[in-house]
Amino acid sequence: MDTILFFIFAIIAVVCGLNLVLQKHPISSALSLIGVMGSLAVLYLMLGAEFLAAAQVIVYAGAIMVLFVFVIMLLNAGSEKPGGKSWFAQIAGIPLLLAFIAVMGFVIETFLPALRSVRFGSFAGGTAREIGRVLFTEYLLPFEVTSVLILIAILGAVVLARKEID
Amino acid sequence: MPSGYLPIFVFAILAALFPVAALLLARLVRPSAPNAAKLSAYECGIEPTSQSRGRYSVRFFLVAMLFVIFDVETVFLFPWAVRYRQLGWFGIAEAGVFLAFLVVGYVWVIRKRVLDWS
Amino acid sequence: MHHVPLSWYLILSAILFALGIAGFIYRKNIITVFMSIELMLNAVNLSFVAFAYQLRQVDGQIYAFFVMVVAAAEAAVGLAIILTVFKNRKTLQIDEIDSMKL
Amino acid sequence: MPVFTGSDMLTLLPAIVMCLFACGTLVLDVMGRRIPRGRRWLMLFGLCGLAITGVSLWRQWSALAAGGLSQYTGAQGAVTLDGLGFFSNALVLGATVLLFLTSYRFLEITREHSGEYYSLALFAQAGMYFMATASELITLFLGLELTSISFYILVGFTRVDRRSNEAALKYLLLGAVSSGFILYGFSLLYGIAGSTELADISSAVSGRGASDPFVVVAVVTIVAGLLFKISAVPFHMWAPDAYDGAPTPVTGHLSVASKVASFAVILRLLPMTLGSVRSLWEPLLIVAAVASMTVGSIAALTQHRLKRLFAYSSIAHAGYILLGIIAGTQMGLRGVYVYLIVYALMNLGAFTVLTALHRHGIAGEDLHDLRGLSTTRPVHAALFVVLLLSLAGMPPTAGFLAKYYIFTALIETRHYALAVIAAAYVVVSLYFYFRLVREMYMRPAETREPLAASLGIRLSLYATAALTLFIGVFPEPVLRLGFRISGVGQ
Repeated sequence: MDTILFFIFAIIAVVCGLNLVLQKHPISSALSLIGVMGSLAVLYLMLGAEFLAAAQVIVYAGAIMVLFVFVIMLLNAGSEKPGGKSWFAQIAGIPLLLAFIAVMGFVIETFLPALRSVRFGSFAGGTAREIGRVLFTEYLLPFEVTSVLILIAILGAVVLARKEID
Repeated sequence: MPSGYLPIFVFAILAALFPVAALLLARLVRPSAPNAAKLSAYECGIEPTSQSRGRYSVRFFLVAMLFVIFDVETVFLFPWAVRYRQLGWFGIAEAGVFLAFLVVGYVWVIRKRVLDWS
Repeated sequence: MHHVPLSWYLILSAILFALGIAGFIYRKNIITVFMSIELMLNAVNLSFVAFAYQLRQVDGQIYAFFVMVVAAAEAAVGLAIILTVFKNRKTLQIDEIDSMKL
Repeated sequence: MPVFTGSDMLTLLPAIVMCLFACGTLVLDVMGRRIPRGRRWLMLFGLCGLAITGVSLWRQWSALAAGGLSQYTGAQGAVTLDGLGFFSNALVLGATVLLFLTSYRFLEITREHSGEYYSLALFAQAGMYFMATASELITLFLGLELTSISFYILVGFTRVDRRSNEAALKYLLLGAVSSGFILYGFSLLYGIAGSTELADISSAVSGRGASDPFVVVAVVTIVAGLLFKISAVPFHMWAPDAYDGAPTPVTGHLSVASKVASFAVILRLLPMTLGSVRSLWEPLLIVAAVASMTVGSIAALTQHRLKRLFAYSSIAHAGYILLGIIAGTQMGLRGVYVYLIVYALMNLGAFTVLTALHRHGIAGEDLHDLRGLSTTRPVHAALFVVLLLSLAGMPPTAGFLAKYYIFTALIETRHYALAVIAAAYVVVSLYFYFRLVREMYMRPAETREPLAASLGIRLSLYATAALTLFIGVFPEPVLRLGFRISGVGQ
């Protein structure tokens, strides 16, 4: 069961990721990215991160991607025009990326021998309660820094996008 | 697999199956007689005068952006809410500082009249 | 094989990261390029969560939360920048945005 | 339940002050619309915040000295106070003060004056505080992002200017990718060490050794991301565009403050934390240093836009500073510190001159805008020459001293080839700095429009030029202070 679920959602994630890269129209890319995020949420759940899985759907798929889709509609962005990339990227790009994946796969398989196997439900540390315990005691400073980061994002978006209003 | 997720799993499968089944069933049952008049906007308000894909005002973006920001903030407050008894006054202070920054941002946004639509 | 080894999750994370890089390099619509970056951050999150499972710690999941906030902030600011660029140039093609080339 | 103690408070005090004043600036901006000459108050309020930040930094330092400690870790192990942090924060603080002083006039001319500008600069400074002092990866990353995002906005601050938009866009896209790389490396380090504390990572990595491929991947991705932040070749593509398009005072700040803080991160992560796998990152830094000096010096030869020229020059300077880290000895480390001080001074001074060139209706961003400066503004021209001599590394200015330290460290550690290459590019750089002097002294003026002037601009120009000369002639007092703050000994 675990294996089947993993493969279903891993394949969805990879196919959607590929689709994101291959699609010409930004809106198709955005929808593929939502697919990746949704399947990652399921994978998080299987790794015992249930609150994170919910947050992934709420924040990433539900808010950040809405913003992306919104901007794509706002700008009425059309399909990409084809055009030449540098010869280096054309020739070396894909083999380099495949090499990166192969090297990472080899490194991960070979040099982390003591890895656990994943069983859904064997680790239940990711509840909202548990997150709350650790977040509000050990990660107090990063938590507060986060709110500053959010404030800057508000500032930035308003400062940059507001020109039409004045 | 923890049993708590079983209903969710069943629900997810049902949710995926339902629209497929409904569409298939409707296709099987309904009669098919295509007619050009059926495609016009009959008694559905005025005829559209411009393309539906026109550009929107940037204010929509700003509202959407504020939604993202406050959405993120809510996600952080949720674990605080389920534990706030254990965290006590210290936790309230923590969340207070967190919210204070956002209130400053919110006040600033309102005073800058970003949300004014007039 | 009954259970999935954790290494597969890490490899999936590496694949998604590489796809993000590929999108960044090959795509020319700014918004798609930006989405590729989001994909990279998602890949990193998966590896944080996978390591958290390995270590039986909740900490890795919390890092993923912080990355999420950073992604949200970056997206808000980044899309605002894209809006201003579009307003001044009326294009989203990355190679047409080159008024600074000599 | 762990509680937030007084000593935690002390470790975070400067950042708290900065954030409070940043919020205060925002509130003052929207509430104080009716105050006459309100904008001046915004700047003064910001300067006030910087002064209090300075006092709180000094309080930290004296508290540490009183306890006889060389470092103190607080806030649940997230922040460490030590020499490196104090050094970087003091330098960044100085840079922000000069940013405020030089920006006022510039913002008035470009009609972009608002509280957000000062607020963002303060938030960026808070981010740099965490970059310099974080002893844990997540705090470090959040500091990095706080700084970067503030700078993305500041670079794009002049919204109507197409160059400014594009600069922000390029900086943002490449900056976000580099953050992704750094973060990927961090996630691997977390997997290796099971913790994000730098101390744990240090021992876990030295346990696994440099031959462990996992460590290799982590180090390579992190180094690549960090080289981007200091705009070293081959990750420099963003710098010329971002520098050129950003508002001039922001360019100066970006080239100094963010670079100083990024070097603090590099020093903390590479030699201090990953010192046991030096054989992994040293070759990467050598390649980056040589490439940066080459590309920076040679590309600067053909630039006619001033800010692009300075972008390439600062790429070359990043290469020289990396040499000090490569040498790795006490001398090399001192070289890095001296170079950072001197680089901050001379670059800020040079960008003050560029800011003054920006007048009503004159962008002042091209080489020929300098023409005839020696006759229209002889004092400005003379001081600019001093700064340029220093940038080229000529005695009797401070730039010579900085290069002297770096070269001595290289020769001590038998990096003869690197020393020769570095010396060759000093000669090349002389030529492109000389082009500026030629424009000022040998070409007639094209316009009689006076330079933008304000007390702030004058102050910052005089201060930087005077200090550059002073350090060049009497290096002792300033260097002694620098070494004492950074704790690298005499």
